[in-house]
Amino acid sequence: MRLITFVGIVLSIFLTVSCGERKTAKGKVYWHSEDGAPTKLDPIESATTYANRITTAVYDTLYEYKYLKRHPYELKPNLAANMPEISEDGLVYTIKIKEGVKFIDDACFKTKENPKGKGREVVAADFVYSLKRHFDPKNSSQGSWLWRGRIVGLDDWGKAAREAGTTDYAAKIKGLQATDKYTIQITLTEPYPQILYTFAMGFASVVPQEAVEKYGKQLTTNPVGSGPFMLKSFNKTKAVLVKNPTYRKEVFDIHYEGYDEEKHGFTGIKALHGKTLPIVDTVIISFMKQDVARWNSLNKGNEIQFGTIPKDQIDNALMSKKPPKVIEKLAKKFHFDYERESGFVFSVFNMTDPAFGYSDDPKRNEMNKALRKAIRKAFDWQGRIDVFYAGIGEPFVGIIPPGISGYSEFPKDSITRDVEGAKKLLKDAGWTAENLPVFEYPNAASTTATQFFEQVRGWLEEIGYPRKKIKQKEFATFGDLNKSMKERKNIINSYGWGLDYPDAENVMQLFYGPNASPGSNASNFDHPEYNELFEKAKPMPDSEERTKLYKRMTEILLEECVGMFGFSRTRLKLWNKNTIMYPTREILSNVFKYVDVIKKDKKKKKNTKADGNGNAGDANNSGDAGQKNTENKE
Amino acid sequence: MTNEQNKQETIKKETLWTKAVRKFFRDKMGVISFSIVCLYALIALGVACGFWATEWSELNPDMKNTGPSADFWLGTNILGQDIYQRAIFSTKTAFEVGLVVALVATMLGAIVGCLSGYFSGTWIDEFFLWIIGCIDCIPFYLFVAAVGFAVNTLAQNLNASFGIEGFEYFAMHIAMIATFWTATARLVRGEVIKIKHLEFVEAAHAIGVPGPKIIFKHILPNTFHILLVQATIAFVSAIKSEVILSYLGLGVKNTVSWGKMIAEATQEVPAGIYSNFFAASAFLFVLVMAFNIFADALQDALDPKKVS
Amino acid sequence: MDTLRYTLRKLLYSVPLILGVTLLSFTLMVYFGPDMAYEKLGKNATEEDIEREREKLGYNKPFVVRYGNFLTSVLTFDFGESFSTNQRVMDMFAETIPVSIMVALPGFILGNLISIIFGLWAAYHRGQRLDKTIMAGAVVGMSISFLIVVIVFQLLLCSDYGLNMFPTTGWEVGMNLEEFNILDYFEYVTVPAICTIFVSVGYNTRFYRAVFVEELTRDHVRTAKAFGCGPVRLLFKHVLKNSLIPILTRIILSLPFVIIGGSIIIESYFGIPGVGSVVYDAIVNGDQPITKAAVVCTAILYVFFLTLTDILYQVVDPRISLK
Amino acid sequence: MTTPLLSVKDLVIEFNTEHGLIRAVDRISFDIFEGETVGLVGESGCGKSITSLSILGLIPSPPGRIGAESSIKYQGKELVGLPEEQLRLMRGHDISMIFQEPMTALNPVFTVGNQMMEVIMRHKKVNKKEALKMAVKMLEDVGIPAPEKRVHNYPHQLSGGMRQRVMIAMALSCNPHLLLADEPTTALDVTIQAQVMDLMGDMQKKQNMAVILVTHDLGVVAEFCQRVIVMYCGHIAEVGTVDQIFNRPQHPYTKGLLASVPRVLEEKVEFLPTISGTVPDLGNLPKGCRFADRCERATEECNAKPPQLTIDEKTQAGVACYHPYK
Repeated sequence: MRLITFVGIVLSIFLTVSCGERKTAKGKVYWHSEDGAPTKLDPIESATTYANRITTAVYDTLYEYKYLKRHPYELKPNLAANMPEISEDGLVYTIKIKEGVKFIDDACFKTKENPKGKGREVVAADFVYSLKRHFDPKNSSQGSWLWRGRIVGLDDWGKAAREAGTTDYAAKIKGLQATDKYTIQITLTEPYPQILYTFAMGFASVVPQEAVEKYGKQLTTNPVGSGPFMLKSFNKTKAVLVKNPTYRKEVFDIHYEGYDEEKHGFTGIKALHGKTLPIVDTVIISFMKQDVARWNSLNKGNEIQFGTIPKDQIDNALMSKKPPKVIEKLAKKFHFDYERESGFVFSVFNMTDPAFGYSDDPKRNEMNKALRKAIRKAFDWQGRIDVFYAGIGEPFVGIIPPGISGYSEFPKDSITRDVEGAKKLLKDAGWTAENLPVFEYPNAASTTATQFFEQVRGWLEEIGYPRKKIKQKEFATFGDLNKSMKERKNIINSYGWGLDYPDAENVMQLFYGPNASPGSNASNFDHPEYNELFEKAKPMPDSEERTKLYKRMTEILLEECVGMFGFSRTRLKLWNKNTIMYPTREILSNVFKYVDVIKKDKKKKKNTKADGNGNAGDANNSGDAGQKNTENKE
Repeated sequence: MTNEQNKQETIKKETLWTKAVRKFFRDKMGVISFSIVCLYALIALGVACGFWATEWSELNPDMKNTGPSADFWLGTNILGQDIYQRAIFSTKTAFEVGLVVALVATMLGAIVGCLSGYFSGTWIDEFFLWIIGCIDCIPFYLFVAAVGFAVNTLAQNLNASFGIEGFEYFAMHIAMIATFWTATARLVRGEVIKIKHLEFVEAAHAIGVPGPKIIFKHILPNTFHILLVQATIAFVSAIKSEVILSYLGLGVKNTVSWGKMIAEATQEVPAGIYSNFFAASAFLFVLVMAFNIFADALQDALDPKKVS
Repeated sequence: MDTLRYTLRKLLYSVPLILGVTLLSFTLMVYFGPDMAYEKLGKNATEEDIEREREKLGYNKPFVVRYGNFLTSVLTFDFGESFSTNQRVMDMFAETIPVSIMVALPGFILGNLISIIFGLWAAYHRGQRLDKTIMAGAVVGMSISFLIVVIVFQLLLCSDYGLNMFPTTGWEVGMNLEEFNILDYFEYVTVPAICTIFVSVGYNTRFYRAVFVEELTRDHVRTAKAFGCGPVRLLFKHVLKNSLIPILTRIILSLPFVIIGGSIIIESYFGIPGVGSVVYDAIVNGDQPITKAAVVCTAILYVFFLTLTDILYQVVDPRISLK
Repeated sequence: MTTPLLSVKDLVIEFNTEHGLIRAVDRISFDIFEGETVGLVGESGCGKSITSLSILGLIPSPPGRIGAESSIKYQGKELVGLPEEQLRLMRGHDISMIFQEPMTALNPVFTVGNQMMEVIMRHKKVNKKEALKMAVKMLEDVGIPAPEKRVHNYPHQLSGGMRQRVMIAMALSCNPHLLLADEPTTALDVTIQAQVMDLMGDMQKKQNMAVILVTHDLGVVAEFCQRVIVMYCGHIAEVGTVDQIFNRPQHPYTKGLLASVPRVLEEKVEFLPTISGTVPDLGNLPKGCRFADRCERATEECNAKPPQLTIDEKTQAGVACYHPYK
């Protein structure tokens, strides 16, 4: 009894205070959520979307994508003054950067002459330095592969440093030079049409040498950049960005960014035309791995303002799936939009595994191929999509997702379930319950992963695979799973590939022989013809000719049955009606600067608090617009 | 050891045990809980023999997340699997985990405790106490996680170098055993130190019975009441820890358990899907509760000091 | 002076314990721990890069050398930087330990207080209906899984389906004096505290009741009663003070775990940036500097609190003197 | 004689055990008068300690309880069924108690002064300072040297005799009318025993209180008591003055008990006679006289029905036996 009384007292006390206000920040605050957390914010190690979003907000990249122009994406200059001058042969890039851009004030700039640590001007040499860092053997770069073997002299510089044991940043590199204070000249070893995309990635952020020297590894929590925001705090669960007061003058031109009334009208972005970026004063990013937590928080109305609809809530949240449309209750509170990911999920066999991949014995080789095909036939894409992706979207044939340059159509048999056909294939190839190899499905421990496994087990059981031979190979973490994959110990790898840049080359390299593990070619597929075609297409820009080559390469993949592909997930995004933005997590990353928040006046807020309905009441004006436009969309 | 002493000892033991049994059966709650535990054990046995819950892994793609029905008594989960069968099947998993952990941990605790107590005051005792102390001052979940991973690594090495497979299946078991045995060892050690000075042990000493024989034939059986209670406690702890470990991704593999079902439920409950949650937590709760009461009753029955 | 000398000697004796803990944890967590080289180098690394990364992380050195390095870091108390975040381990601890303490302590203290009151109450009425009810409640409490408790309370108190009175996750509490706000604190700590209390009360009450029952059978309790002592005074003066030794032992020796271990479940479920989840992630990911530091800190705290209990025994019970 | 200070009638004390309900004390009656010292003797387990505890309402319940028809009247006031709060006011104030083992009977973690002051402050409306003064005074009265220092000692810092003196000081600090002394000297050295008993005698005279001396030591009884109650197996076997009991015992059990005490006066002792047989199990009592099995004078009658104790109003003496010694 006493416990109950006690709890009662505690609750009643907090009932009165629990709806307290967030007073951590002044001015306009946008509260964002992510479903995962970044670990490192040093640009050379910011490999995840989560990290990229922050690094690109605090650092400057030479280029970035236009905010509203998506599918196809379009680059625009960011730190660069304009688009580069490219030589005839496509090998020499000359890039001018904006003059007068300043790094934020930071202790690392403190000198006798500059006792307050005023931020100095960003110069071309800073970019050169930042790129060199990836090749410094002291660093553990995650992005060096983007430029490996591409820029004249850069690899050799790294090699020399490795051999000498010290790194000489002053050493000149032929292919990577600052020809004057504001001009960068890059010379490539061969044409690399995607290189501009890489300069829009967080990896290519411009870092001042002073900061690296001062903070060393601690640069991760002490970023010194010239981007629109500064990092105020960062831990496992939260990052706080505040407006960079010395940020250069940048004005939001919605038409330049690709505004389209039809597509973007409902967001209210029109009102932001001509505003100086960044618009909000503070961005709070909560890293919430728990779907439940994110969902609850979003629904409260006074916590996070953006979130995706988690898998388990989709059935409750949507009134229709084709096209996705949220229920009335949510539509009142939130803007809703959906977007196909720039990437896909797929499963590939490990072609070096003797039981499922290549075999030196030609007969066994054929048998294995039949086995792989049978497994592919057992694979029920619709079932997978229904259970795990809320039944939204369609699988695609081949490896290049629709909407990406280089996409072509193929017959649907590789994504069609055919239990009888699979059984026949097995039987014809000589497989029986006794001689089938053990199928070990690797995954990182999580309930969803186990459900994936159980589903696969169910399918395989249907084609006559004995239950005892279907095993789960569970790794405690993704890291362990990754290691096992890189060491070629898994028989099959199921994962998602998010495109680094919107070009099919980023997909095709996944099966290029020399990229085999520990590279990105997890299937360890090594096919002479494929490799040859890949090399041929490599220097080509997107063109019909290249698409033809890619089509042939995809046919090889399908014929060899390297795996089951593919499906691009649809993300269902909700954002509170008091925020004006057009969120995305694909390709673009420096997007916080375009976000605006409708400030609520104090009195109104109290009222909404009292009726316990979060911000339902204060989105009136934009709310109507939202309603109209959702209708328009249908 | 003479026959005389042997007889005396058996008489003493018998009286303790018969008394315990008599006392136990007068404890109504104890008997009820014991029957529930037995019922669960029967269910588990049936599962192990393949009498029921054989279709726990079967998919029914059209029956996603349904409520209770005639075909699926407790509804289905997201893959359309029968939650009732899964819950029943999990009984086997629970007993397997509980029994393996309880038996091995108690045995290990008993042996170490006996040796430590018998050689109390020597370096052997110091050594064991040192190990126990070291284990006890590492936080439980961290230690379990660490042991779990170490065993996994070891299992991979074993697989790679000796072709031994399936060792990693026991990673969680081993992790729990490694943490649970210390409590038993401490208790047994204390008891052994007490017993050591009793007449029959000293007598055995005097007539030259070798040390190991004294320890395992004369001392160990006299700590049996402690071991029994400790084993029940370890059983309950193992089942309960499995839930947390499953949530943390260190749980059982290739099978289903209440812990896994509850871990699944952590995502479903907020979406208003309760079948997994209720089924697993009800099964779990009843068993743990019954086992707790059973352990209490057992402890009361076996406590020689307790009169009323 | 005596206390000081005693403390020093005790700490000296604890060196083997710390050595043992470090050796054990080193073997388990570091030597057999996960390999981070692949994770650190991203999706498109070369064999050569990985080999170099291994070298940098020290995986290629022999056991003895690696353990030696570990011991050096124990002595200098410098554990370097986290492999996965590059932050200095001690900085991370300095940031997360206060959070963990703030999250865990209210539940810990209240849980123990409530249990002590329940324990006293039940013990005083031993064998009566009240005692049986409390003990039955304790068994029920013990039988519910922590995870279930957390799920249910979060659903009841933090979500749209329930009362929706508290934030679901996070920790928006100022961690320095200027920014600290008690209301914020209550807002974020309440539900975790309630969960902690709920699960701990069952176990604690049983323990405390057993201690108090034992104490209540003592002669001096009968004496106190014979001289007209009422139940409140009897329990809170005579029984409580006399049973302080087991109580203190239990409470103080679990403190190091509260400080370093935090509560992994609470922290991960409520998204609280505490040390528990940091350390757990470190073990899982093979972030060895953190793992090492965590274990060493726990061991040292453990020894410290062990010594502290011995000193407190003396304060609590005049019969005990430090030997 | 006047009305008794304490009048016990048909006292039944039962315990619930795993062997069923056990009557530790079965319908006993006796009276205690002001200022007298009464010895309550018997072998261990005969119910004498329980009886003394029951007077203060200290029977642990459950498992124990006092029978419904029992009556314990103190100065005419019924104590059985009296609310706990009122009983508490009497404990230590009207009726005090001294226990056997002073080491465990005193709380080891508080100073003796603290414990004494607690009692004084509870029953007398005095402040801390005065209470301390009174405690010191009491310690001085019971012959503790340097009382103002001793008052701050913990029990374990005192010798056994001293502790018992403290106990007595505590018991007498509120001038009770009745003192229950439960084997007050059993745990002490022989030399100390005499000192403590003398002290009790002195204090009794000073404060004019009645004392019930629960003991199995007949020597102490002979020396200090006026009357004796002999208990056997939950019954009163015999009641009488010291003179009667020691010189003219009527009950065979009393006789046996006396015979087993060594007499210092006699030159040498050949062997001490013992009472043959064992005390019956309380859970399995004979139907008739409980001593019948061990009694050499037992007859059919003894085994059929327990003999009743009849107390002579005038002499306050009586015996429960069909065949008493004359």
